[in-house]
Amino acid sequence: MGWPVLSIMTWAPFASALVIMALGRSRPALVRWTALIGTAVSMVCALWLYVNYDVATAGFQFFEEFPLVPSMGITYQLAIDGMSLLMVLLTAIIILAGVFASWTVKTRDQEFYALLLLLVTGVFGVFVSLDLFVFFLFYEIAVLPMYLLIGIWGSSGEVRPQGLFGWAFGRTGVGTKEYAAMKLTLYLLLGSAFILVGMLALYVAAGSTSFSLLALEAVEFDPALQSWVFLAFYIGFGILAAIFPFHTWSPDGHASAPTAVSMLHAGVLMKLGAYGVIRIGMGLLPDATQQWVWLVGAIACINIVYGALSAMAQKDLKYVIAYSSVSHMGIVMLGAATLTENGMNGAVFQMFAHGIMTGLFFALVGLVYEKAHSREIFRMGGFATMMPGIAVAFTIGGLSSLGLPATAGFVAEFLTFLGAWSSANSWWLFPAVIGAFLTSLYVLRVVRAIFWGPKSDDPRFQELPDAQGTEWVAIVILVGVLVLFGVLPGLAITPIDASTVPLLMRLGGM
Amino acid sequence: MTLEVAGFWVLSLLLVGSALGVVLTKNLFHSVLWLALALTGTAGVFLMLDAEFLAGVQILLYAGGVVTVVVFAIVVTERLVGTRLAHTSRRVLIGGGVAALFLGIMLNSLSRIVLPTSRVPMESDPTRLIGTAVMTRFILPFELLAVLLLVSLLAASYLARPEE
Amino acid sequence: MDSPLDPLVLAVVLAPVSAFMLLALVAPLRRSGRPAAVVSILGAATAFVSAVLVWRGLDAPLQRVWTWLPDANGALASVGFLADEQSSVMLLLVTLVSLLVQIYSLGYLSDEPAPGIGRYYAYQSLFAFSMLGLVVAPNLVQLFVCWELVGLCSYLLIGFWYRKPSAARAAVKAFWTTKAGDVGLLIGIVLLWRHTGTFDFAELRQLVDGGLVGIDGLALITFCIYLGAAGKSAQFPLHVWLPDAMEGPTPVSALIHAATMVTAGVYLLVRMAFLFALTPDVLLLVAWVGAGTALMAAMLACAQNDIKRVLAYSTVSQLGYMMTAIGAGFASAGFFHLLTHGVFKALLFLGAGAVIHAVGTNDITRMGGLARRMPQTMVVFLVGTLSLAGLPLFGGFLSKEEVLAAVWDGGMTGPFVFLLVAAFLTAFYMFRVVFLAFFGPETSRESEHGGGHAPHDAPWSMSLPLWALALASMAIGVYFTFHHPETAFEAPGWLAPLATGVASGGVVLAWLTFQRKMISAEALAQATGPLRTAAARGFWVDEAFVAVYRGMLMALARIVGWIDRYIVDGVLNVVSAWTVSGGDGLRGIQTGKVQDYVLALAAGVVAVMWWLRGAM
Amino acid sequence: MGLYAYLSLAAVVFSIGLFGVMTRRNTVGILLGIELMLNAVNINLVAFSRFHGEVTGMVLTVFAICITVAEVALGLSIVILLFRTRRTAMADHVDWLKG
Repeated sequence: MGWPVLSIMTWAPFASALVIMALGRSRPALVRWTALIGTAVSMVCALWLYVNYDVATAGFQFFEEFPLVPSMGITYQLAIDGMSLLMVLLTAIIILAGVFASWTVKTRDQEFYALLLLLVTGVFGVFVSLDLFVFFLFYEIAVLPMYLLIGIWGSSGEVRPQGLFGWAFGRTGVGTKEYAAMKLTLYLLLGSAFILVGMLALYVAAGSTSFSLLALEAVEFDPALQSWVFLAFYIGFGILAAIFPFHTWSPDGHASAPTAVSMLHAGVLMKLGAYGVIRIGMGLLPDATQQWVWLVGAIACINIVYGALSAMAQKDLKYVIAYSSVSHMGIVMLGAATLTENGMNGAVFQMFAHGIMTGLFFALVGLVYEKAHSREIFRMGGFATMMPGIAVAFTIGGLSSLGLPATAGFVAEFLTFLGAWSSANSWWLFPAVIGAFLTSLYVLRVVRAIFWGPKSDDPRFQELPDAQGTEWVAIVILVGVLVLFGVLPGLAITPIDASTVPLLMRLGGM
Repeated sequence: MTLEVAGFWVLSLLLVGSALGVVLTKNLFHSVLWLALALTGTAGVFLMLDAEFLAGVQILLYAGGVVTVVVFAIVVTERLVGTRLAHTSRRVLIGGGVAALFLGIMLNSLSRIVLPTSRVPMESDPTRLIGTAVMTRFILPFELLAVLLLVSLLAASYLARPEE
Repeated sequence: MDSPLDPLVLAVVLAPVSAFMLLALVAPLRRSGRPAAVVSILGAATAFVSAVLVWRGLDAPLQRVWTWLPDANGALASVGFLADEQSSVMLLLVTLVSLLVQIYSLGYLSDEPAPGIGRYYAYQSLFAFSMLGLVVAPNLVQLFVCWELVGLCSYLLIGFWYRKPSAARAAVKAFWTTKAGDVGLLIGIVLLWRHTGTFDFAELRQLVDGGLVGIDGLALITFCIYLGAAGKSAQFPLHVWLPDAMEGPTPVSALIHAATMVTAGVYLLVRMAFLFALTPDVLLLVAWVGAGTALMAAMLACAQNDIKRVLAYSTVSQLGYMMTAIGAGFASAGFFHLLTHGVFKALLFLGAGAVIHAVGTNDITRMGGLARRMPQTMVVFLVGTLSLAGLPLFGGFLSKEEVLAAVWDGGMTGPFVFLLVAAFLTAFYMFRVVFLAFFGPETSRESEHGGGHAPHDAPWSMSLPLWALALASMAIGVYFTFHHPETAFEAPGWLAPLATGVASGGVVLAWLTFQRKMISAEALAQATGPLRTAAARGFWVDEAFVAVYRGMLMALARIVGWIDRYIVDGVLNVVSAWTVSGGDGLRGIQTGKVQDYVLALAAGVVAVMWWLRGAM
Repeated sequence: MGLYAYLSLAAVVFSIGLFGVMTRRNTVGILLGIELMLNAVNINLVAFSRFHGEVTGMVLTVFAICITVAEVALGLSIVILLFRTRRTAMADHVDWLKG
């Protein structure tokens, strides 16, 4: 084999982070261009992988192996299949857009970019590593920088402690960025603890010889063990995928995080959770999957409807988007829980579509906030006259979010619906469809209130600029991808199908 | 009671008494003087243990150098503050209790193990032995010690430098 | 390509989308205004010419599909086209109206700034593409995709003047209401796929013909599909969005909310008629709701003073006619009415647009005597009105009669009576508009439009489409008055005179009331009493929706939002707060004083040694 | 006199030094206590060394004394610094690490 493309893709952002830390002191241009080059390398690698991935052969491809701790069976083993291929592509797109979207970061830009790129290395690593130990290392790398990124560059919201348990909110400091950062990190670390326990349990049960996913896949685990390990994985990864009732870190975290971090976190990191549940939880534990899908699906339904209703009740723009993520991640989990080809394809496609869409949303919200310094939906109004570009992009994002055809959101939801009705629990279809309808209510309400309604009287919002320069690049990339994959879903479904069908065969679903 | 035993008891009483003086007196300056006495007593103990060189070092460096430095520091700081330094004690009972317990357990432990009662003769004069050991086996720590002293000297003068 | 017609069908669909892409992607062109309009019109013209050629040349159904959504077995869903008798004639209608409306808009929107015009034509092209894609859709997935896209275009075009709060609100309302129906359609499609394993119309038809489709559960599926159609085609109670949709520019109302998009629901049911035939219960529901809608909307139309809202309610009413015919089991009659209605309703809307453009108001009570000022407009509007009223020799005569015949033949006496009353009311309210606006005394008015010059006939770009549609309407009327098409049902001999008589009755009543003033309008209003009050308020359907939205949905959302913040997150925060308090309590032992730390250290050593005392 | 006597003496001196460290309020006083404790350790080292006829302990004592000198010098300079910044020599008043 030639170039270790997966490694290059994974470590290119890390390398640029090192360069930035070494040379970037008070050289903002260098910082940005280095970051751009690093992510562009990843993007090129991801595209190369996409083009060269052999759909006909399916399964894992582009293997790279390098023993790390041979005595414990820890190997630096990388490979991707269709599902991770798409996730890798998503990550590359989002971070590329994210680098453009944070072009205007002013405080401590050097550290900001370095941490962002470090985080991306972690995300890439999770998607490409087959060794559970390495997977977990990358997972932690992906989670931890978030604390600093939110705590330092975040913005404090306008939630004030009050009402029931008000004393508790006052005590924990709800509404501040530090609170959000702490909550997110602690929650995700709690999840990591569950994941670690599950991984070690499987490792030991399989004879303590290998952490490799492929080796573990070949082992038939005891059903009782499978049962609780699956729950551990489900909760552990599920926290990152914002399953009810472990989702409350998401609105606070996403609302407080700076633009690029929200984009990356809601766009990609939440998918790590769903990816983990599907790849590790379902992939390694077929019996437990059959046993627990009812729970996964039921909670996903709660997520969908509950998230949508919560989003409807919000007055803060970022919270709306964050809750819509909770709702949409429900679609992902629901699709996975259907254990049908369509549902699974829909789930993975939704991971991709929602990643792009939410990345777009947060990029735009960031722009609006940067220009108007407000996130209060019902204070703003009539922005379409002043920022038509942002308005149009936001509307497209919103339409994709409510599942309008010709955007990626529709394909994902449609496939999931088909899967839901074909699954063992066909009633899942109805909450899912209702959720999609509720989405149209709150999304259009927000879109109208901010952009298309009459102009606000507030003197702050009289003269606002449209997006400019690099901001356009981020928007255009994301909108383009969203529409491209909505019009030609086969681009994504073909590789996805190559990975979901084998998985479902293992699960006995096909 | 041999002369050795008598000397030991006298030295012990001197050492313990002066040590108590260090920790109990209300006057900081007196404390330092009691310490000088205690260090000298320690030098006596060293002498009893045939370590004449160490006794000399003890008196020169410790009783001479350290005490001087401490006195100097006290004088300087009192000048800085402009008042006498208070030298009171706190939590005497708890501290005394813990110290007494500590002592009790130490003595109890000592009493339960078998310790040599007679001295093994040294190969030659201890001072010579020390010199040889320092220059051969312990040459590296010795040199590092020199560096340490230099560094601490610089550090001390840096920390105590006059205010800008 | 299997058939020489293939590229033509493709051209019909792809010409508008090319225009749209050009306008969407090339921003300078879009902002240039008129050139953008020309691009769009060229696209529509290409589509129209191709549609004519397809219609002329088609002898057998033509289907081509390409994989869109792949799955393990090849294709889950595909895109392509199915050109048959129904879709080709529908293509003709859509491209014709689309082209004429786009030409008309040139004049109508002449005051709009250039970027606005570019945006408008981009939307128009997108709409044309979506609607044509819907018409030729060979399967339900493509149909649904285009279905949603036309809904999107409707949303965008209603909200075209988005700075007007009412327009922005109406746009969202239209989207929400149709989306509610679409939820049903989507569920129906999903269920049908599970039920039959295909989305494809042709395959479905084969299955149905072969008796391979189970009846169990089919009623639910057809009902769900009907929900979608009801939303799109403004059937009670989902009709509320259509009158509000008149906030959009009038040509848009003509194209989308009269001739094409709103008929998509009817078209869907026509396409799926073979399936609906298996579920007579649902058909009965369709008929009753259709008839009820027709009657209710006709009553509502009588109580409106806004010319466009009158037309909007009349559209709702006519859609009810079509639905009733389908419900009676004779989809062809409904489809026929769809086609003629598309032509003359577009004509009426464009005529109304010319009036509004000249007068600057929508209020018919503030018009009057326009016949002298705008004779051409008067003539074409009259043609449209007569067609709508269903008088012989005019466009709507035969189709309306066919609908009535179909309903009668279907044995549905109740709906038949409803429709007959609605026909009377239709003639009445349309002539009310005609008499109030074009005849009668000229009201003194300060024109809000164009700075006080007197209203006059529209420029050529607007009158050309008007005349074209009026002629088409007349041609259809004359042709079909003398050439009865073959139908699957028998029209009783008394029907044509009865229908004509009822319509004439309506005309006469309107004449007496509003022209001769022999019957006082107030007295008439008094006589109908509470019904009229109710009609003026739209039978409170709007209020009911608002109540459901505000009182139930938003309340539920608030409750959930509260629960999320104060219970789900609250419990979490209580646990955290306890942890923090515990830490607070414990931190007292950290005095920061070095002596205390040494003390603790010594005590610790003592404790450890005490613990290990046995070992030492 | 056996080794026991010397070790006991050292233990007593060490405990007294410990007492001083634990109870003195003045930083210089604490330093003096530490000196006592170090002295006790030195006695132990020398005593073991002598009773085993092995010189290493004495060498270590030499080192310990030297290091003690350095420690005293640094400790006192820190005390002076403390005076400068906090105007106090009371360890009681130095509680930046208070929780």
